[in-house]
Amino acid sequence: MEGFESLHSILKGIEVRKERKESKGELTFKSLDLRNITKRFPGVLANDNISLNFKAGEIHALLGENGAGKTTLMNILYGIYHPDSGEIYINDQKVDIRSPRDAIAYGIGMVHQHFMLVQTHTVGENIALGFKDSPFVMPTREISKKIGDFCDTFGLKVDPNAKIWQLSAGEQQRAEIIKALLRGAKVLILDEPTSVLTPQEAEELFQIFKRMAESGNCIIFITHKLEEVFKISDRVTVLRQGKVIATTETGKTDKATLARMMVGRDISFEVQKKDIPVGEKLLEVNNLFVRGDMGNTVVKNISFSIHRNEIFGIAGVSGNGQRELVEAITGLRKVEKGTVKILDKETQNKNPRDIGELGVSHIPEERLRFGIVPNLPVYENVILRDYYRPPFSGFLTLNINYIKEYSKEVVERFSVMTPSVETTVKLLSGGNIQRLIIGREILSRPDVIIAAHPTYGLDIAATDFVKKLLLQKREEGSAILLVSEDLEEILQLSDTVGVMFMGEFTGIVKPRETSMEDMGLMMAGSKKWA
Amino acid sequence: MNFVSYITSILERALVAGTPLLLATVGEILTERSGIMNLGLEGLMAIGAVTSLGVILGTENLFLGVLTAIAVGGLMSTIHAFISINLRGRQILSGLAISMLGLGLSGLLGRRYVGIPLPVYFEPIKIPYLSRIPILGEAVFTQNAFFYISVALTIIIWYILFRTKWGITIRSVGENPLAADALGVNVTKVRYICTIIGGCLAGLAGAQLSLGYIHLWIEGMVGGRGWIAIALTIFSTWNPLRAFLGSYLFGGVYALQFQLQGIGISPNILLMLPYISTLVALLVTSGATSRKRIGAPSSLGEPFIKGEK
Amino acid sequence: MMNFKVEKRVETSRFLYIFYIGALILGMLAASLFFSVRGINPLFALSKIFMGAFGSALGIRETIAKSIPLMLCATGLIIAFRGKFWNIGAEGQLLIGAMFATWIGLRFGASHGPLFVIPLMFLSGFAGGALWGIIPAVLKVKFGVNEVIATIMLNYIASNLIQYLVYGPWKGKTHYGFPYTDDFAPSARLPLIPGTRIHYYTLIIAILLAIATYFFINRVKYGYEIKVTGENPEAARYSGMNFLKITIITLILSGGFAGIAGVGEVAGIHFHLTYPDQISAGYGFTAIIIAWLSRLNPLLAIFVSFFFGGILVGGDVIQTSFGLPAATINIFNSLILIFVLMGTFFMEYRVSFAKE
Amino acid sequence: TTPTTPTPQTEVQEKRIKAGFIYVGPIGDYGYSNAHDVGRRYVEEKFPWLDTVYIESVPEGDVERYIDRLINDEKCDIVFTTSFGFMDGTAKAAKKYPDKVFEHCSGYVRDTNLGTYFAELYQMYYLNGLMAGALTKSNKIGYVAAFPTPEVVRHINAYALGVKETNPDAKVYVRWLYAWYDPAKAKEAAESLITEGVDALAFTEDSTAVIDSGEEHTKQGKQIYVFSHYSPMQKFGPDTVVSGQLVDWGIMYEEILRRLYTNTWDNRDYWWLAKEGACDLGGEFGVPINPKFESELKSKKVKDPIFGEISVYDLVMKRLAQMKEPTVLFDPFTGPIKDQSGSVRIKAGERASHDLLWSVDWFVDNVVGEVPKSQ
Ligand SMILES: Nc1ncnc2c1ncn2[C@@H]1O[C@H](COP(=O)(O)OP(=O)(O)OP(=O)(O)O)[C@@H](O)[C@H]1O
Ligand SMILES: Nc1ncnc2c1ncn2[C@@H]1O[C@H](COP(=O)(O)OP(=O)(O)OP(=O)(O)O)[C@@H](O)[C@H]1O
Ligand SMILES: [Mg+2]
Ligand SMILES: [Mg+2]
Repeated sequence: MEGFESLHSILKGIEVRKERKESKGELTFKSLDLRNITKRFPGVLANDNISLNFKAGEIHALLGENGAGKTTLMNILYGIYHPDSGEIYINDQKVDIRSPRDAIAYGIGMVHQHFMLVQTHTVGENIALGFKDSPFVMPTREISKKIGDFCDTFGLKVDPNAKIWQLSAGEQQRAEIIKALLRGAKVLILDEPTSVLTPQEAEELFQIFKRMAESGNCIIFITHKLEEVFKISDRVTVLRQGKVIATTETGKTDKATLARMMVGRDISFEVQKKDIPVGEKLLEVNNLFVRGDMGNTVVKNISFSIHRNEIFGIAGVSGNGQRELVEAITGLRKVEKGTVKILDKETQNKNPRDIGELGVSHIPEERLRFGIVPNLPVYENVILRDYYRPPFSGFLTLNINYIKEYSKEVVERFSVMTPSVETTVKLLSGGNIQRLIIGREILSRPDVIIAAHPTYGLDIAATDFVKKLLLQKREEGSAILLVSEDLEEILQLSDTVGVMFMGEFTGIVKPRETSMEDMGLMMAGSKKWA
Repeated sequence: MNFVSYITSILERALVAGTPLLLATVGEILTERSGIMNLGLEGLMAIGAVTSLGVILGTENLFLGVLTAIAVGGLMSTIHAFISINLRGRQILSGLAISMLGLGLSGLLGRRYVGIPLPVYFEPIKIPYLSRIPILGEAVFTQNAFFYISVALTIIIWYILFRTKWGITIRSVGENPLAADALGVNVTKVRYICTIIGGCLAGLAGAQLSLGYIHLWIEGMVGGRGWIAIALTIFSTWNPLRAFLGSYLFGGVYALQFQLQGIGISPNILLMLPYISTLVALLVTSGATSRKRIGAPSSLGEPFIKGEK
Repeated sequence: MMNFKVEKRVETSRFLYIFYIGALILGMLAASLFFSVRGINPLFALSKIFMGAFGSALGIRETIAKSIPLMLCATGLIIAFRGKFWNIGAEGQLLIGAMFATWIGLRFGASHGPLFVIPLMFLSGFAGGALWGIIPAVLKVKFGVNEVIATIMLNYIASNLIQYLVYGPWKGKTHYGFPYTDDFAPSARLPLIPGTRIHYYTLIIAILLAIATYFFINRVKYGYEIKVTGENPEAARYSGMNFLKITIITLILSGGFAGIAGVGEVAGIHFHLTYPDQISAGYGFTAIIIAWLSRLNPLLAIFVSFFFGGILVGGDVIQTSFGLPAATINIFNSLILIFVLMGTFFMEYRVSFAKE
Repeated sequence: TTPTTPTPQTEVQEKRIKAGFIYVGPIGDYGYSNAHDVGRRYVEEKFPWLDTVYIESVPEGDVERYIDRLINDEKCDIVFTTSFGFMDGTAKAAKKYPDKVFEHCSGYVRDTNLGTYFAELYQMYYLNGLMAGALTKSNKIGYVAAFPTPEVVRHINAYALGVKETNPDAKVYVRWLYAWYDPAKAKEAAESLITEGVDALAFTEDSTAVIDSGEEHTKQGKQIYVFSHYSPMQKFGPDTVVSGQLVDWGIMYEEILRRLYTNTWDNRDYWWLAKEGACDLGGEFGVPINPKFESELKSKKVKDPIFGEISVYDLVMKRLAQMKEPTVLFDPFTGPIKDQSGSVRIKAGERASHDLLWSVDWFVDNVVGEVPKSQ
């Protein structure tokens, strides 16, 4: 039990600390080996007899579909999970990593897939947490200085006194990275660190990785973006269904091979977008103003419209009002001023249900927060938006049998990997949760689709699936609002793009007529376009 | 009636009646800052009151009495810690259970002591010079040891929480145990320590009731103070310094109910006053805190489960 | 070195209730250990308690009478707890229900027949409890006020309110200035099963409500809404559920049921309103344990209420035969709760020992 | 409960009686239930043929069930129920068990096998009032009152009548606690009265909290005069307790049980006062007035229409003696007595009837405060 575990780790901690003292002379890190790691979760074999080797001085990419077991493996390495069997060796010495404390003591650092930040604390406080070399009293003062120095040397920008919740996702990601880097890890694990960074920010980060690797550290880097793999990694390992498929030198492989290894079949990266004329206007936003959580206006005078057979993309670094815009359109947030018209009906400040009834589906940005009820089974999540109406329920009662049948259909059509529809949703992997939400939404209200970051955190197959689905819906006559930070995705899918900066559109453009560079500038707010 | 003496008296009574609230509230703040909600204060205070009194009736040693109350409070809250931390039980229920257990045990143990006045208790200490300052000095510097101790403890705990590394650790554990764990903090240990210290303080608050305030034991003596302390925890927005304000305000309300009877306000309304004002206080703070994002520690009441989704 | 491994169970098997029942039994044994402090054999003490409650016609009759308010309060609490609304206020809701019913009983009892008065008393009692439930619901949803504290404070306020009434404006003419309202006229009294104190109308209502609640929370749309709002209010908002409305309905039912329990106590047991400690012997609190022990299943709550009614009744022997104070029953209840919380852990988690 | 071991007797089966006592509160308090239990222990000690059993903290609505237990399981021959709220239950039980005897304290319902009994204190409060009026320097006198029941109102009135007699200028200030037993409230109420300028206090609350307050202030140099309540409490405030009221239920239980034993029991109503010895003056048995205050009371003289100029000390003693006479020579509730509005409630020369005292809901004219009114 927890208590015994902790007792154990206290004892262990003493040993480790001793070891650390002894090794103060700095044992140089040479290699790290995972041998025959197996980890089983109720119902899934997350890691199946995995053996892997990481070397000093390399950047090692880990690839794999959603649910392949990447995060689990890294969590084991970092001491968050304990493997059912298998061993870890550092410099060919067997080590026992039972908690992050042990891992840290061995010089392992980790940037987690989901931010491990205390939202209400400042960046400084987050970094001071558990940080050995800070004074007992007023630790943040010292830390702030360190952060400043660090930022100067590496060219990362973060205000140590800002509270985390005030930061954009990208800034939070930077804070996470600084947290790990400041600790001077010799093995640094990064679990999808670039998914919320702008291309420029990602580039800066890669430079840091390179420098770290050059000075003899090891970087383990998980991503779903193949370009990044080729850009910086020395070696790449592909996992599928908990097993290692292969480890190769990056230079000796190519995108298609890696993709095939990940998915087990060939994938085309081409998305076929047909030219079709747009239909009638379905969604119209006029001079919209919306307030944010802090009470200040974060959406300022936004106007646009979307027609049938049209995808309208909103590009921009997150935190520039996109979330509030989407929430205002879907009825989750009050509109301060302006109108939203759906199918010619004014819908601002209407209830999400009334808006949904008009045929508006919403794939929310924060899927765990809004999109599902984690503790309820799959089938009860499938009806989250429709439970109240026939055929899901009668006048008073729910039609459980019908609901289950319908859920099975959703699960099948959208290839949600789940043991059954009775499985608690929180046990599904992120990608599968996303498939479930998309399936639920699109199936029952296809007229207007509001998709916020629909491919966030999805593997290539799933991303491919979502993109194709959106295009298919476009052809079938849906009007789609697509919000994404992935510029490439926006340009690939949208017919029209609005670029948002500080709550305003810095431009509404056609993707074909605009270069990536110009878009980047608009996203940074430096250029106004008519 | 002399207006100055009236004010002095109300102030003085407010501090006396507010001290047990302060002690319990600050303990609960510490506990909740680490993410554990201990609703057992009512019972912990009761058991603290009765054990300290029992020891004193036996030994006439005040120090031993206080120590016993602290130890028993800590011990009982360990049960709560075990259920909520190790067994991931519902903290609300576990807290209620502790509350009932404390009330039950104190009733059983205290039966022999009911109504027996104490031979020795904590007498007011007049601080030289300071106690002669009109109104404020007369009220503040003529209190018994519990008052001075509670003030010191409150400031110390505030300092630890907001100015030291421990504070960052405790608050992080309460906000995001996963993050703290990932940085090598022993979440279980931190939560145990905070819960136990919180229990100790509730025990001490109980000792104040029987040794420093009422000087005897009867069943039901705690009279809802444990619950008010929990409300004050929220009212203080989990900040010990604000607990001063809340505790003395409520101490004042408690004392004031009888002062106000004198001017003809219905005693029934006055008797409801502490409870109504608790609701009003919560109403006011809850609105304000949710706007300013100084609400409850985010993981309050949630078990931390390593490696579980 | 021994290692513990704790894993969440995926399978749910009825077999796991073994842990639950085991915990229950252990809890009672632990509680009865307190008797050995007094030199009483704990098993003997337990058997005395159970004989006291279930061993005689007299005991069973009393046990049933006691289980009526418990069942109603527990059923109401189950609804609230399913929505994660921590209603600790059944006690106050019961009192206000009793107060409303008393008003009807005094006002119409003498002038109208039972066919009119009795249903009206039940309705008004329900309304009173519901009103006392709506307050914390609104405070929570509209103003973010913590419901645990709000309901506890409302218990105190309800109790003071009753006290005010029975010592003041409602003080009866026939009780020589003692804090009782006048006694209800016969048409405002619930019929009893002859020779007992079982006001069977309330009993029937309690059982029917428990059954109805079972269907309500498992089959009816509202039940689903309560679950979703409880589990994830944000998702409820996203789905367009009206959080305020659902919470209020939840608390109308939760408080209303407790209010009905209050009607039973004044119209079936006391026949007048008097000070609060007499109207309810902590039923609202005991019901929290019952709701939990029933694993929020109202059908189970019927039986668990009976069991706890028995503990309350059998608990007399703690005093009469063993000379322990009445507060001892609190120890009993709390230890049962503590052990059941422990048992729940073993139901939900698999603990295995691994040798390394 | 320790049942007395019967002395082994080989000859005739000696007649034994088992008495059950049902208390409304815990016996450990310094007040009501405790006083009854002192009485129970007294008779158990006294009569070798008596066994007793008691139950404390009984909720009033549940009394029937407890009576059932006492009769069926504990085989009691007589059951004493000691709270007004037990009345209905006791009456029902009396019907149910016609061959057992019941005694209900403080009620008014009687039956062939159900009697009533009560020890009444108002005379003592009156005597306390005499002393309070004499001792006060501020002419403000306080009363910390539990609940506005007729019993408490009666006591406040008696106390105020005493005050009026020795100090017509003094007023009696009342604070309601709405609790029989809440030392914290009692303490704060006492403190609030003291802040208001009161320097003499009587109370009905079952703890020593008021005395505690008085003692603390007295120690700090501000003399407060307190009158202890129900049980001997003088030892907890030797510098502050002047006198008080004492109850002796033991002699009532003795009387009732002896009658039962000798088959002379009847369902009479015992309403016992000083004359019968059910109550007495003092903060300690045998000490009617704390010697510490004797001289002060002796030096204070008042004019009495009958006794002429007389020290308050002597007046108190004389009145006490008068009230203990077989035919009571003096009763505090002798007219003319006016209520707060000035209307005469008891005409000159008349003594208040039992029924008037039993249901009094108004204050005499020198009381400041209000009795909650029923509508
Ligand atoms: N704590 C847990 N309890 C139960 N199942 C889990 C847990 N953590 C992960 N899983 C399951 O284990 C499998 C591997 O999950 P993991 O998070 O390692 O995948 P991943 O490769 O990181 O996927 P993604 O790309 O979506 O992040 C998935 O099926 C997931 O649902
Ligand atoms: N002292 C307190 N401080 C803050 N909140 C409190 C306190 N006491 C009770 N609460 C309330 O308890 C409720 C939350 O309880 P809690 O989160 O423990 O429920 P839970 O059943 O554990 O939920 P979940 O299953 O989602 O974990 C909230 O409404 C919270 O406001
Ligand atoms: Mg992952
Ligand atoms: Mg929770």
